[in-house]
Amino acid sequence: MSGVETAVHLAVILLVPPLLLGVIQRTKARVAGRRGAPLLQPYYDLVKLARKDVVLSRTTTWVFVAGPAVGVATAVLASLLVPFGERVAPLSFAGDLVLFAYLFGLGRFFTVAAALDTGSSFEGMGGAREVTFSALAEPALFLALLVLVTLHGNLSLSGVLGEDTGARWVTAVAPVALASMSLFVVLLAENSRIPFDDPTTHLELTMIHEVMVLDHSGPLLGAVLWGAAQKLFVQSALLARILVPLPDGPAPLRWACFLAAVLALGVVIGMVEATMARLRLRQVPMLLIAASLLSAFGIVLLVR
Amino acid sequence: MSLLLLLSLIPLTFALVTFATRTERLRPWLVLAAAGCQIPVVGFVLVSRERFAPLAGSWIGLDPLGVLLVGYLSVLFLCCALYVPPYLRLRRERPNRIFCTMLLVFFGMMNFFLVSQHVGLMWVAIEAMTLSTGPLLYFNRNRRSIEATWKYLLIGSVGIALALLGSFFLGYSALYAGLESSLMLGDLKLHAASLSKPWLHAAFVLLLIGYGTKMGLAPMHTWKPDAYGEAPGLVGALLAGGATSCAFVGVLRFYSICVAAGDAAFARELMLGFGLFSMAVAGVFMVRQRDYKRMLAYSSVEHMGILVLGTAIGGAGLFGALFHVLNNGFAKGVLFLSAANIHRQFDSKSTDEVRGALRVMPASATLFLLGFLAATGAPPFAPFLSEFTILRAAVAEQRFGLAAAFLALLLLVFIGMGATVLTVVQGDPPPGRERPATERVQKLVPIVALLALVLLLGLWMPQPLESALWSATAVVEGRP
Amino acid sequence: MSVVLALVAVALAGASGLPGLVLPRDDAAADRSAALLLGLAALCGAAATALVAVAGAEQTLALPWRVLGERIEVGLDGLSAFFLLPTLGIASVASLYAVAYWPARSHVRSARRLRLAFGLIAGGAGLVVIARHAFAFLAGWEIMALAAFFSITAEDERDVVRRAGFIYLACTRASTLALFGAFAALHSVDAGFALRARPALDLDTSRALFGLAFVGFALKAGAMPLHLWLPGAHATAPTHVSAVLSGMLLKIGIYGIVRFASLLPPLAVSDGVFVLVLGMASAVLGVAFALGQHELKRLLAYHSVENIGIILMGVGLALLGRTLGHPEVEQLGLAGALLHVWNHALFKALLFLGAGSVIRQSASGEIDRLGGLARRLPLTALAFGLGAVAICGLPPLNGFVSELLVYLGLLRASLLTGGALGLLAVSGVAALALVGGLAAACFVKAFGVVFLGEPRTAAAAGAREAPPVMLVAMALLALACGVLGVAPQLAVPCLEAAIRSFDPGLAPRLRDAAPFGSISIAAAGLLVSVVAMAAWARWRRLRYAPRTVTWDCGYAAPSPRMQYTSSSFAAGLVGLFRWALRPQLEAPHFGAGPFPLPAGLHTELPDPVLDRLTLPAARWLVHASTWFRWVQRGRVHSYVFYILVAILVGFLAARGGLG
Amino acid sequence: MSELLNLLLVIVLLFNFLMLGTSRVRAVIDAAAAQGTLLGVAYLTMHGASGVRALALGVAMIAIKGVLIPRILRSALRSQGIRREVEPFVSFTTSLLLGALATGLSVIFARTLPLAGEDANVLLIPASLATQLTGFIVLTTRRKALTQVVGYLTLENGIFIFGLTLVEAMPFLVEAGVLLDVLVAVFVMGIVVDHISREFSSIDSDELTELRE
Repeated sequence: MSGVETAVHLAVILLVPPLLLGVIQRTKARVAGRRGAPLLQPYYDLVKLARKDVVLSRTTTWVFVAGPAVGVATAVLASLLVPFGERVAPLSFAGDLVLFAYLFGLGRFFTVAAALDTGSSFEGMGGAREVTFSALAEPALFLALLVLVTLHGNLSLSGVLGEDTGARWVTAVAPVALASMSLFVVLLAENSRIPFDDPTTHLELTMIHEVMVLDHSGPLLGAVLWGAAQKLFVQSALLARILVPLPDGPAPLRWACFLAAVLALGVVIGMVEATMARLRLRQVPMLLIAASLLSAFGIVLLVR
Repeated sequence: MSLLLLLSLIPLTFALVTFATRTERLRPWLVLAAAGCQIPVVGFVLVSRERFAPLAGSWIGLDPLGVLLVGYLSVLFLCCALYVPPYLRLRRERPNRIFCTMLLVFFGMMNFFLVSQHVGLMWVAIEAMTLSTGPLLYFNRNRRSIEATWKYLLIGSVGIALALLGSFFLGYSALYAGLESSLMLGDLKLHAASLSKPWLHAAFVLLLIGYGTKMGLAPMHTWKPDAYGEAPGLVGALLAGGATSCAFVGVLRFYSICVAAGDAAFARELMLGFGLFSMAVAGVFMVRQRDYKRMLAYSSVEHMGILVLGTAIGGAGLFGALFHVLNNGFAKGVLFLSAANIHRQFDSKSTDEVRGALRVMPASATLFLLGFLAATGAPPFAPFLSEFTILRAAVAEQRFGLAAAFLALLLLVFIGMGATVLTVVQGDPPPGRERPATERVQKLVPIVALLALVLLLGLWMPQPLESALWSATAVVEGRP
Repeated sequence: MSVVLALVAVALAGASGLPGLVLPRDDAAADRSAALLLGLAALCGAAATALVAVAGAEQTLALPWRVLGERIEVGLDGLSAFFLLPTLGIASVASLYAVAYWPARSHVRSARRLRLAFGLIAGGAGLVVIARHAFAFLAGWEIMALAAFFSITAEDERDVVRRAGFIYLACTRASTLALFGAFAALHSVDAGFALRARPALDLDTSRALFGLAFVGFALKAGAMPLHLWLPGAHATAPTHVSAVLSGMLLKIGIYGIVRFASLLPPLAVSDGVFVLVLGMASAVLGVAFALGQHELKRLLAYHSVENIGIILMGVGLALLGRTLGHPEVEQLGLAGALLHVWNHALFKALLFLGAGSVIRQSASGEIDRLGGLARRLPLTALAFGLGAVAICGLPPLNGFVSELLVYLGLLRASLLTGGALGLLAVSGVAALALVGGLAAACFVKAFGVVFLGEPRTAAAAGAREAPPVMLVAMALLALACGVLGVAPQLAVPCLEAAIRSFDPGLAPRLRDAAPFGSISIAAAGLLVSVVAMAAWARWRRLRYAPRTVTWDCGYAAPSPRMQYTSSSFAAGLVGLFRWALRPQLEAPHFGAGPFPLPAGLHTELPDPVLDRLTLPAARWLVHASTWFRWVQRGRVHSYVFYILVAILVGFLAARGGLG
Repeated sequence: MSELLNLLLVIVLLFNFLMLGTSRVRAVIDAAAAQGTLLGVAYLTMHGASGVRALALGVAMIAIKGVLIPRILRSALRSQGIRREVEPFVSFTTSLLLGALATGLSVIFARTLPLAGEDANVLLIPASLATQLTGFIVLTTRRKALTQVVGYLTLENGIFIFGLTLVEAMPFLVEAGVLLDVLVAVFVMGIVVDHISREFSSIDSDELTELRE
């Protein structure tokens, strides 16, 4: 790992995630037969929001501000654990996958707390849904990562997402496929994508993530969107590294390959969003538990 | 040897003097004086105990069991005697001549029992003990106390009668074997091996039931809740700590004959059965017990069960049982005397009317609570050590089922007793009784002394006491 | 030296209530002197722990005290020292808190008694930890247990308190009796009461011994099916006592399990599996039950069950590792369990103290009657928030470190063993992940509903910040949480000393096995971003940002009662665990007709072991025992008849001889 | 010698039946008194020749069991003004049958016992057992407290019969002490019965059931 690559890594996590959102939205529009917003629309939104003033609810405290900020901080920190284009992530140690999951937990804790800080029943409802689904998503995420851990005999993300990923596809296709499916479900659930949530809905009662940030405005709302995009990007990166083994070439090639893979995953997400309908809320847990079971099955296949 | 008779003669003399005394206020102090005079004599006897060891052909003597119990009894009686003057000062409406006299007679008879080395003499002493306690129970002179006295006398006498029959059987077992007929304990143990087994067995059954009635083993315990419930707390303490312990000594003496006869197995099984049954009965009747004095009676039943259980296990178990005699007696003293204070204050024995004692009389209630903890074997109080010793003896003998049953019953008893005790001491006092009582120091000193004894024995056992316990164990089990 | 220090510390702690006995009942000096003595005790204990961590070797001291001919010894090794520190530390912080929380002036009835008992809890627990002989151990154990009983029932005029106290008392006696059995069995092995290793013991005996001891200790620790006393006692005790119960008393149960295991040779695989599975069940069900609670302290109590479960998972791993010969699993499991003992002591005490200050300042512990307290008790809110983050195991606080160690142990175990054991370890990981998610849900609910939003009652609206002493006590704990979270290396010497005394054959190398450095980096990164965030907020002058109402979806008259309540918040998750929790739901009835009647929703979450199993069984037993009462119905005739029957039975029993 | 003893014992047994069959309390007391006297006589016939000590004891026995104790009981009876035992728990006929059964069983059971020398030939052991059982029957079936005292006395008498086999083993003092104890026991019980009748206005002991669970 070189200093340059760490800098690139930081630059990518700070700058690229909105592009992924743009790709997804564009894909959705295209599938629906619309032309869609420009790819860079999320960036425009962020800049616009950053320039606005903040208006706060009278009820709120520092927690309300902490929510979006922690969201960004944890997403960036979590990204440092995942190897993007490099071979080894900037921060890598045995058990870093636990930190990976728990960082998102921390972000969620503060997002939900910020929602409750407003005293609005809608935002409380959104928070309740968020924690309910994420409590189920957490084991699914862990089990999916455990498939990789078992497969590689290594306890760090950089270790399980190393060069031999491709080889593993050959030797243990079924477990890896199962884990990938499971991770994909977790990715959709954690990032409030269809079929779990609809980021474009306009009815508070049906929202999950969006309803929690109703009261955030200006730069705070910008931070929320930015952090959410980063989270999506990091988790997509994780999945992309599993699905698409990096070529054994020079650094620029690897990075390009990685970015292409992530954006391609964005296209897939967009396709899913465009073609699927939202699940009813009470079916969500079923799907998450099913995702856990997929990974568990993968582990059973490996351990036997 | 005649000095031994002094042990019972001192109290009896004082009893005479007390009976002859005309001043009501003097008599309680005479009781205390008797207890005080007894102490140096007991001290001397204990120090030079070898001189008083039972000789062949002598009716009285001080065997190791007697050594243990005589010392214990004098301490217990002293503590109870300390309680007599403040108690009777509160009961000025009652003439106390009979009460004080009989207290001393009772004490004298207990000592006489302990030094007797003749089966018949033991019987005479224990029957006299029973009879002398009748008036003590009837001190309150109301319907309930007369009923209790009646039941106590009748059941006690029937039990004692059976003990007499057992004593005769014991004699007959010698006679049948063609030995020179004798009811001397020494002779019986000497020739134990040649005693007629069937008669010996039958004798032991009857003696165990007879003396067990006095101990209050279930199912012969039926007099106990009534008597302890209606007697003044002081008498309850002496009965539960003194009379029952003497009866237990009786059982041990007959058991030691069985051991000497090489035929202890059946006696052990029998005691095991009675022990467990007593503990179980006590536990069952303690659950939801509203009357806290009756509860103490059942606790006594339980502890008698523990005593015979320990004896049945043998070895360290017997050691524990003997130790438990002391611990139980002192702990019961704490409980009965503090319960008496509470009873006096609230004028009721029922938990329906007695609540929040900690608020009204903090000292007595605290002592009652601590006494409960001590009696149920909470470390570091001494009953813990004795019960634990019995338990580990059971485990060492590989009797795991027995150990488990023992523990389960202890838990049952603790829960049952705890519910009642806590109802009494905790919470708010019933309406009209909230005013804090003035607690007289004289009525607390004896209780504190007893509690201190229980705690002290749990933390540190004097070497002489330990050797006395071991030699008593050895004598009962016929080991040198 | 160290053992003498420890002994002094224990004595100081035990005697901390004594000055109050001679001072007037309402004298605040009594509280201060107790806090001072306990503080001194904690300092002595800390010094002793430090000495052990540096010097390592075990020190024993034979006391001039003999019981039944046995010489009583005390000693201090790594394990003892490791538990001694939180025992005295938490007690001293809680007693500091009590100076303002339970002042003698306003609790004349109970203050003296409570102060005495409180010191005795710490003293008794300290004696347990340093005891090297069964009698001293049991004496300390019972002193601790009974003192805890008296502390729990400080407000014995309340029915619920007496009830909870009695259930506790029954349970603690059951556990003591189980320990009697265990020590009796230990004695039967080699006629010794000393707590020393018995490496030559055969497997069956060891297992039996461990089983007995485990029942006793787990009952005290409150592992899942044996937790029945825990929620009630924690909820009704004075809050600083709850903090000590949860922070320290439960841990003594864990100490017992670890100590007993260390005395025995390696147990069977199934024992480790059993402890691990019990820990998993305890963790998952504990947090699930916590979710459905309405009362802040009861909620915290169920979280103790959960955290004890996590600790037991670590212990189970350590046992498995020792049996299977995987030193890495052993040391990771044990280190995780032990560190979680410290951590849970810190953050749970912090949470309880926070809850206490909420209860004191707003006169209610009902979550749904609170709200908006962060604006009224800002420092308490900060402390409670930190505690909540820590207990959820979230970085950068201490809970994360110990959970990570347990995770690592599980992961290593799954890699090293494979097969059924590997799957078990994997399910352990999943369980821990689920627990993490549920705990976060539960605490975001507790924190959010209590401290955020609008106050739901007038009392909550009028609440003010807690007195400084209480805040200082909380700050101490919060600081410790932070320090252990950012620099867990500080605990390594103590941990390694403890692991060495658990298994002398193991040379622990925790720094290699666990990524403490990286944890520090990550935590530091988070801290930096917190600082950056605060700087940004200041720069943007967010404090002076224009204020308006919360978005109300167009409904013009919102009231605080319309906020999402804790019950509604948890309803989804409780619904998911309906099969295990079996909540009792009183559904709202709106009535027929065009105009709905006033209606309410009421949910109740009865404890499965206590309310559904133990109490009905106890009621049945009481009923059955009253049936026996007819035996003693006052007729002297029947009493004589019983004697006759006894004779017959006696003769029948002795028939062999008679015939 | 043993024929005389047997005759005495048969009479003792007959008094047992009288005690069980009559409803008059006075008659029950008399029967117990007669039994006591007969025991004294039996004692004298067995051991009277062996010395002054035995003679004195025999006389004392007759005096206490045959005269003093019955006198106490009779005076108690007079002061209470009762005459009959009404409605025992078990009817008189049934008690008689029970008594007969007990006697029969005693005789059969005594056969199976290992007895020394001449004891096997005399009725000593069966009579003892039967009398004890009679005492138990009275104790457990009669309502009046006074009758129960007599039951106790009968039990004691039965035990005394057994004691006749063992005179050598019992020192004089002990024997006297036993007698004295029995006397005092009955005396104390008499006092208690007296107090009961004052407190309860009857001596039906099944009224004495206030103390119960």
